[in-house]
Amino acid sequence: MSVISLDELVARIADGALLGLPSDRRGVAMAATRALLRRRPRGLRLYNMPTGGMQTDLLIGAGAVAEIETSGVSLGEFGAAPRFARAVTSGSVVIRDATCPAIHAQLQAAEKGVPFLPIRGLIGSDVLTHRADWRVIDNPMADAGDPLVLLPAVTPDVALFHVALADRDGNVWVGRERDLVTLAHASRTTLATAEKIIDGSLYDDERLAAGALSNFYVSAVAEAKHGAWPLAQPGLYEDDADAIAAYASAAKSDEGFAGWLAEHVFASRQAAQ
Amino acid sequence: MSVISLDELVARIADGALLGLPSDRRGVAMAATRALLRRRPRGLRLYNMPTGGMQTDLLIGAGAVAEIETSGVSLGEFGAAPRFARAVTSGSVVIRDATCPAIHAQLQAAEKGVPFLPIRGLIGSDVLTHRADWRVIDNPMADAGDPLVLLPAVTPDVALFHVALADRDGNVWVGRERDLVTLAHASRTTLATAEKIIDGSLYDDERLAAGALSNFYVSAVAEAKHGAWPLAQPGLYEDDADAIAAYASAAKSDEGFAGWLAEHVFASRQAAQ
Amino acid sequence: MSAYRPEELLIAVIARLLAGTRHVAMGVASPIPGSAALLARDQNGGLPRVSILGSPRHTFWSDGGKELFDCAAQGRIDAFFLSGAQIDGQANVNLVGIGDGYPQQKVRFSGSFGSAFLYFMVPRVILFRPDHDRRVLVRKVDFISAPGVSEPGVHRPGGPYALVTGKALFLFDRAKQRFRLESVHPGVSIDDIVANTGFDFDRPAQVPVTPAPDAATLALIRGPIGREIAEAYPQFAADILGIRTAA
Amino acid sequence: MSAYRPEELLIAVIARLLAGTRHVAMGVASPIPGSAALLARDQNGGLPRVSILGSPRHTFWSDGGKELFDCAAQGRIDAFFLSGAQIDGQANVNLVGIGDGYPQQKVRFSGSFGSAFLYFMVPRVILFRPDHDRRVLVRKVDFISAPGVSEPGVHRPGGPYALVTGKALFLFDRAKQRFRLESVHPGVSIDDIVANTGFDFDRPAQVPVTPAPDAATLALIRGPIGREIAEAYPQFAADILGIRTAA
Repeated sequence: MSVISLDELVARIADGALLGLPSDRRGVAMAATRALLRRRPRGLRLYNMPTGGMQTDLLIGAGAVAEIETSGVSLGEFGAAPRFARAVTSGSVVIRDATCPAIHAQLQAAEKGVPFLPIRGLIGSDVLTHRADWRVIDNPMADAGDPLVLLPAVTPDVALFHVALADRDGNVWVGRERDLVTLAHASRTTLATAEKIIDGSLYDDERLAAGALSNFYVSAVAEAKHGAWPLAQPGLYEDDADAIAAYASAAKSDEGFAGWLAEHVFASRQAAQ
Repeated sequence: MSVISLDELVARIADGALLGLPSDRRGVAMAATRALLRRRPRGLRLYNMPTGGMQTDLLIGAGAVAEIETSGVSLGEFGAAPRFARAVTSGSVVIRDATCPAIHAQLQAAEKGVPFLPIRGLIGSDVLTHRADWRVIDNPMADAGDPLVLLPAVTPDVALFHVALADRDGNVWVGRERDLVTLAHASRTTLATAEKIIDGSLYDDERLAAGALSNFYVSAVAEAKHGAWPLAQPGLYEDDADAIAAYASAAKSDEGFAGWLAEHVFASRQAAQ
Repeated sequence: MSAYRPEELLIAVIARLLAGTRHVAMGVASPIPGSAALLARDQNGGLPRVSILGSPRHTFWSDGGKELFDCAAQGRIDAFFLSGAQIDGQANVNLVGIGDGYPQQKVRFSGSFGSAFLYFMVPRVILFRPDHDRRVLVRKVDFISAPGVSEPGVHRPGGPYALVTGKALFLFDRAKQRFRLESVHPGVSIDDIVANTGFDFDRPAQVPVTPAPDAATLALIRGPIGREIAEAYPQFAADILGIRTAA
Repeated sequence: MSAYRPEELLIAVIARLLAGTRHVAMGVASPIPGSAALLARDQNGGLPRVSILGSPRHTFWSDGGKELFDCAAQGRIDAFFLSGAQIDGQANVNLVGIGDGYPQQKVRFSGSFGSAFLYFMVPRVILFRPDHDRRVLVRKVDFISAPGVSEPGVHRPGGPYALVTGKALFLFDRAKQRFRLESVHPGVSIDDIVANTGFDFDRPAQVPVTPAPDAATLALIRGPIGREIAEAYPQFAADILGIRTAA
């Protein structure tokens, strides 16, 4: 019941959902992203934890995104994220620029069920200037004159990510990728793809249990071999550099991006997955 | 260099130190506690994360403790903590009563380097009434009339705990016991005992790495077989119920406690360890 | 009617209070609430999920002790149990000590644990205290570990739902800020309740008798529930439910 | 004097700036700072500890991305690197975009990443940008991702320490809130620096030339450092330092 198909999984992501996503190479559900695009979603609001990359650029380029909160979007050593830059400069996507620890703290506030968390730094940054939802207060625990920033709790509707292992009860193994734990705790629900679904419980082995995230948080899992491709998956495989470079090049133009989409997303289910 | 003897380890705990300690059965360094008592420490300030048990009762009974912050001290199914109760009612130890999530939040504030964290609940509790260091403010992120409590960051001087594994570089494996991670991050430094010191690095195995805590936080490790005895160690062994019951019984009287100390702590190094 | 132990009656009573919940959690040293939650689960098609602190098999938590409290603050726990050295008529709970002059009271107990937080957050907090006498059920507690009621404006999605003792079941009326006697356990008189309760409470003209556990319920308790609870509470399972385990 | 690549000079320059630190961290895509930190470590008896995001071998972090920022806030990181699409004379850094009308600027870059936080927390932030021209080094940035200086009263244990470009080394004077030209790299004239720097800066009467890396330093860079950095940056290690790896 917890393990479903990739198409069933992405059908649970509603148009307009606030979607919590990990950074490139930290468990990005790329196969699920392609499946999601095939159902032509609209109005998604992306919450990058804390940065975005190819997945974000792809979703934006495909016209699926209305808003994005991020600390940065880039293809790393493969260059800028062209669809992202185009959408921001043209105003077709609303951007909420943030900074990495603020992204974490907003999720931690949601995780802890508190309305805000305080954070140091930020004062004097234009990132803060443009955030009406962030507030500078005088530290109530100090005698006087100690300004700091309060960040509101952010609760994604859905966390979506890819992991190495899941069991048939829908528990997933995140290993050292503790950001996925924070993201899942903060979100209303979590959808995960897994490289492999194992028999037995992840909780049977204390070594695996230490890196497990319970089905209490994860509402469904789909198997997706090479589910992060062409991005690296921690501990399993590296970037497919040629494939990412091809994307980076194609995405520089509208035509190139459309061609990439047609070939890698819409052409055929086999090719896409 | 990171791996030292038990006596060297406890020599690093100064009189008057604020000592962060996990709850019973979550990795209590009992062998180190006995070694510590043999050097007759004074004025220790205990910070139970979030509760105390036999270790706390023992340290208090031996006269090593000046202050304690705790959410509760008890021997669990073995009954009340007699030395603790005696010390509190007689006023020989200063107590700061807390509540479990506040204990966690104060450490998380220290971990995050922020002066405070907010917490819900508590308002109307006498726990709050007696805490001059906790402050009720009106939620600055709400329109009006939403009181909540701010808790200050607490930074223990030393975290002391027992783990299943360590490597020769001083990395330790905490597995699912994530409280030990929070405690270590929040504390100025961490001293750990380990059931076993392994060759190679805990970071070589991704499954172990997920439960590893780096020597960046841990300044020294000592090997201590059955280091939590007579308390249970997660995943390794259960309570020695007879030994704990014997303690619970002896500690009810001053004479009984003195006899227990003499036999189990001061009698001989062999017996004690 | 089958013969049953007092503990088995309490397990059945508490299980009924958990109907309709999705997730029930409990602290350490809670064998009767733990058994009741498992019974509720087995009687209600698999829900609630049951989280027992200290039981690897019944704990999904893998992010430290804070995860319980974080879950509660998010509304992810529907029911929880608290006890009290003293409980008063406004459902205030005292886990700290007896007497004036805090902290140097006459008697000191363990401490408030998570009560000062969870009592605010969990919708159905069940107060459970088998002893029913004027020492425990007092007019006013000597120390409020966790208050039964809050001022308007205080964020409080949770609070007291019921009080289960060895003699009776009370439900708490949050609007009236008073307990109402719901039923007395078989063989207990109303006079006994009044004589042994230190606070005023409401009661219907006719106070029902708490239904005794039926044979099917007892079979569940003494069979699968007992074997399951033995993992966390072997002594209780052996002494009370007659479950012998290898360990 | 040995022949060396420009990148090798920069590695040596930055390594000197890290002397005396205990822990140096850097973000993704930082092969030159990464190599410099490893060099500083090898030249200073094992310190600083070097943390490279994205390198399993050089990352002890096991508590998610927040651990880097938590460490910084606690004072557990002594040096960090920032770059900037624009950097101005008050050491303000712009990683967001060029032009007016944010967010619909003429050019959009990735974003501010952790700069708006780490710049406040880490004592020695080294601004590193190989391009040295008036496009990058401007009078006033178009968007302040992270400010170089703060009002009194703002908690700020950290801030700008140095600016390393392909042409020169500047140190930042926090009291004066200005850069001071510390040295020009071999073959670069003062006029070149003035012509290509969009902000005013202080300079001594005689500006020293940046010392070239000696043979021992180059041997370290091209040997053990190169092999070590290849784990995180195989392309850089191959192209620049001549390290061939199996992968």
